[in-house]
Amino acid sequence: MKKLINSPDTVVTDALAGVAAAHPSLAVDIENKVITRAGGPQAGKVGLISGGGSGHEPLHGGFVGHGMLDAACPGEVFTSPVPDQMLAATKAVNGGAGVLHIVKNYTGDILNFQMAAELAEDEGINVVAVVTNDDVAVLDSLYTAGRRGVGATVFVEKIAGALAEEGAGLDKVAAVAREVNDRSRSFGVALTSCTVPAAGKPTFDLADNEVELGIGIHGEPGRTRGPLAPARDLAAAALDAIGADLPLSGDLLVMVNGMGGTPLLELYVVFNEVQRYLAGRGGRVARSLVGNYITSLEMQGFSVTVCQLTDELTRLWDAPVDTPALRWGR
Amino acid sequence: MKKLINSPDTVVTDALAGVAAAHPSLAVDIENKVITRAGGPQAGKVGLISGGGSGHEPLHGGFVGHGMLDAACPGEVFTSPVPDQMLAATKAVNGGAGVLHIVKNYTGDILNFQMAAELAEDEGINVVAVVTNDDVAVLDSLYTAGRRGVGATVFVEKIAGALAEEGAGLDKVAAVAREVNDRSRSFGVALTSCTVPAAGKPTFDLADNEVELGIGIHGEPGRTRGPLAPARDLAAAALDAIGADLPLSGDLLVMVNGMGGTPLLELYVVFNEVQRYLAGRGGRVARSLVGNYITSLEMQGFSVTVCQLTDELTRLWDAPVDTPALRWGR
Amino acid sequence: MHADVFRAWITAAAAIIEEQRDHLTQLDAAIGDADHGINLARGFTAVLSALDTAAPATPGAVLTLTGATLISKVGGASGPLYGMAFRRAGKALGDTADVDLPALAAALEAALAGVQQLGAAREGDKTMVDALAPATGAFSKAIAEGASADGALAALVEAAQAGAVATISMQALKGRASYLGPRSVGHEDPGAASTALILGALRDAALASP
Amino acid sequence: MHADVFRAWITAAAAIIEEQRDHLTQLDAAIGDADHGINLARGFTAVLSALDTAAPATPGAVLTLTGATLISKVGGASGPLYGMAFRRAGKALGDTADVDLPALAAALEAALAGVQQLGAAREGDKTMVDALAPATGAFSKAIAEGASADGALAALVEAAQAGAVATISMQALKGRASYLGPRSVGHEDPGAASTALILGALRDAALASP
Ligand SMILES: Nc1ncnc2c1ncn2[C@@H]1O[C@H](COP(=O)(O)OP(=O)(O)O)[C@@H](O)[C@H]1O
Ligand SMILES: Nc1ncnc2c1ncn2[C@@H]1O[C@H](COP(=O)(O)OP(=O)(O)O)[C@@H](O)[C@H]1O
Ligand SMILES: [Mg+2]
Ligand SMILES: [Mg+2]
Ligand SMILES: [Mg+2]
Ligand SMILES: [Mg+2]
Repeated sequence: MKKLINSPDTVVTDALAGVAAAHPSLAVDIENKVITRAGGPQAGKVGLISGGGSGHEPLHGGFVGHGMLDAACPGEVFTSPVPDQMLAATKAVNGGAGVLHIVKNYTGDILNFQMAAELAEDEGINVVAVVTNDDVAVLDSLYTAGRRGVGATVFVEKIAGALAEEGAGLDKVAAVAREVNDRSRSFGVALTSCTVPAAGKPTFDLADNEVELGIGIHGEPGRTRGPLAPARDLAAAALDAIGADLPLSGDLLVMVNGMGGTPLLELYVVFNEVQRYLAGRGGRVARSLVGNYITSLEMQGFSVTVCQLTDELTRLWDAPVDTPALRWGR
Repeated sequence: MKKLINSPDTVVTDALAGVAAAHPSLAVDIENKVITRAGGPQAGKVGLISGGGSGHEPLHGGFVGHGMLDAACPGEVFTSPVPDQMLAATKAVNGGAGVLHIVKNYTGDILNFQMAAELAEDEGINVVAVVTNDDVAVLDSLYTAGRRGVGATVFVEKIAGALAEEGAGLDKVAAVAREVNDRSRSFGVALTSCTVPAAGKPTFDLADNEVELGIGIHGEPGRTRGPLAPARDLAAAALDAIGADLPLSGDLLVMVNGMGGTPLLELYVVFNEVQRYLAGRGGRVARSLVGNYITSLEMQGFSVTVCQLTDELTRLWDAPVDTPALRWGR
Repeated sequence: MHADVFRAWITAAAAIIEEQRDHLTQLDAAIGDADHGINLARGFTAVLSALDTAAPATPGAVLTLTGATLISKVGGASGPLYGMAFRRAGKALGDTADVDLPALAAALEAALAGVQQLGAAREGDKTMVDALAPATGAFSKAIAEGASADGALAALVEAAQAGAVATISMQALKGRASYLGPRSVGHEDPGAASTALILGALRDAALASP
Repeated sequence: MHADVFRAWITAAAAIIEEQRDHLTQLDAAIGDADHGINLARGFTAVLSALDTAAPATPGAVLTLTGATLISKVGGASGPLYGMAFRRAGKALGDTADVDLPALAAALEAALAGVQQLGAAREGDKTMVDALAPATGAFSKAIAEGASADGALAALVEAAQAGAVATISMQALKGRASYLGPRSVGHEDPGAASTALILGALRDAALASP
């Protein structure tokens, strides 16, 4: 295992110390593993928190700041955080208007956030949880834990964060968060596996000529394995899967996301194929992101997330944001 | 070779088409491989262009925009662009106040930019070239082609771009560019090699327990090979080399740059060690960047770049910038 | 059985989890995300120091603290689930100082109920429930039939181990493994495997007690 | 020798470069950045189509167009250097329609001068100069001593090949390989190797001419 770490046990806290040093706009409680805005809670503003396993950076800590999250709680690598962290974050950002929990749909995240919400309610804090579940690689049926929450989480955090910044109430903020999730779908493709530091070996093996179609962000296997193919075909495979579940016409917000080990050069190649595919089906890329936003350690691969925009969602997407990983308008 | 491409021959132009689709603020001449601001040349403003081999994204195209570059010309992967591209870019950004060529110190880049400058002068355009050479891994002596230009190029493009945006003349802009380069030093460490698409196999081999100390951004071997070590030791090795050539005290602008395949989580671990090392020597990280800014395809590793700030350089660093890869203040 | 037996149980459980850490993680790598052994090892290490510091006096307090610590330290799916299991078991024991077999059986039934209430998994879903449910059932049945402590504890562990092995042929319907659909068949569920280890530690601790 | 001989030279050079593409790239991988073969193959492919389209009438025009195209298409260090070499050679030939051996020798001397003026490399720096300089020297000397075309061209190629091989033991003082310092010793310089190939193609084309 080749990694830039001091030890698998300290990788998350060492990285948090680095985040604290790099971003004066953030307050980092390294011991409790909670990242908040330096300013502290804003009276009357709905607080937004999210959290999940580490190894997906910049998600979620990189999205804490004006116009997006108020706090993030990173767990161990690929392991959801614990209720204590979520409770501490919830208390830290509560400005009296309630707190939104943005939860990716994984059993661990669901259960821990559920416990945290109960504890917060006990302390008189009004909490609403919104679960993201945009990964079409998983069939949403009685036979699974449900679709995974992946790329749409970035869109939800940005757009709900913008509405909260405008002073909207908890119900409205939760509603737009759900709307964004409902209008978004994702699909991921892995070229290589990744190694959890504490595990020391790759989570799975892929042959040199194989790709995993429908990969999860923790290296969970996807729908099928296929042969390594040109970017055009891999992009089409992802969009075929998304299009089977979401109309791809009209104004779209599109993210071509890198899994962490893929060069930006290649992500632009994929984005070009994505926009050509969509254009061919009457879809217009009105807004886009190309880069590493929700990663899986050093995994090579990409995911595509498509969101059907409305004028209101576009307005909120364009609103000023000032976080380490997403910044415009100020 | 596992890459998200259609073919090695089209990777650069396919990526440029993706850049064009993703960034309406840029104008991309795919055939001539020139990226400019959509606005066209600004009368009376010094034009800044840079260029180099592809595979280092976001450098240089990701730094085209308000407050930074006016144009970038990407060559083939790891191969400097040709004079035709540089001439086209120079003409495209000439607003009558002359054009600054920001050239990384590699024989190929130097020779091609030299020819382009001569051609531009023939067309009556005033061109000044500034060469960056901040890589302390190479001894700057009669026995080498001189230190390589690496991370300082990002600082030069940002700070000279800010001064040009304020309306300063070509000589002043060139002077601040040289000043930033003179006050900056870098050192890179590779954990893995990378594969040039057209070559199809890794440029060099590293054993599982080996790292290359002093790696260049094209996979040029460095000073020595060493054993894989904790992030703390690798950061110290980089800073020892930099410190031997540049006093590390006072206000510093520090970049911990990823080589392309290294997770952000690990870059923050390295940044934490870097700031601790500097603090121990009276250096204060006044400004910083942590992420992928000047990469080597999918190589795993990092580089550290340190620049001694002055109040004026800090002011110019903080000035608004609006590019795909660096954005703040607007 | 007094508090020391329950402390011995948790200590033995922590030891076997640490020993089987990589095995459990590899099971999770096959159908999950390669962290189950790491998660539980981290959790039980924290539990041991919590028990040292607080030194709870009753069996119930030992298990309640164990559950609370697992919830606070493990994360993932298994943290809340095992945490809930131990807390419910602890609460079921109340503050009795000396736990007999029927009380222990009732505590394990409460643990199972807690896991199923939180995780909504049924038997056959390829989860820890497939080890815990048959184990508690066999244990209660043996006690009802008047089996000795040895016999009842043997039945508990055999059923847990058989249940864990039985998950190999199941298709996962809950948790991360369910994403695999039919591809989850042929692999043992890591949580079921860890449950069998933890119940094995219970038997060893109980039999070792005077 | 008329224009057709020079076109035949460039055609043969393009063919051998294409054939040796991966070998040249591997030489560059060892002490550079693994693109020399790729760069030259891309350049000579462009040169062939440029010669087809423009169909230059004189030997000088063939070489000048070759140089200009290499400058426009290759990039890297070798693009401007080989481009300059061919342009200077072409200019040296002027518009003579039939080039004799002394004129060819003068053209090669001009090419060498162009490369050294642009790249400032001296013999022994482990660059293409270490193949080109001895080759032009040997060629001129043979002609001065009244050697036949065969003999002079043989001397040209032998000296180029020997010069390329001699770079193996040199430490690079110019170009990317110089970053390696002493570690550059033991590897053949890719540009010296490609120069030997290109001059070999010249001999073949010249000998094949009636
Ligand atoms: N809904 C559920 N009910 C009961 N047990 C579950 C459920 N979901 C997952 N599990 C158990 O949790 C185990 C995985 O635990 P772990 O790997 O630590 O958490 P995560 O899946 O979050 O990484 C599975 O092997 C399974 O036994
Ligand atoms: N200053 C120089 N003078 C002469 N030849 C040079 C010089 N620098 C480099 N070369 C030649 O260029 C070759 C490398 O060419 P190439 O790999 O195509 O360019 P790059 O080094 O930019 O990748 C070297 O092998 C060497 O022969
Ligand atoms: Mg997990
Ligand atoms: Mg090159
Ligand atoms: Mg797991
Ligand atoms: Mg090269």
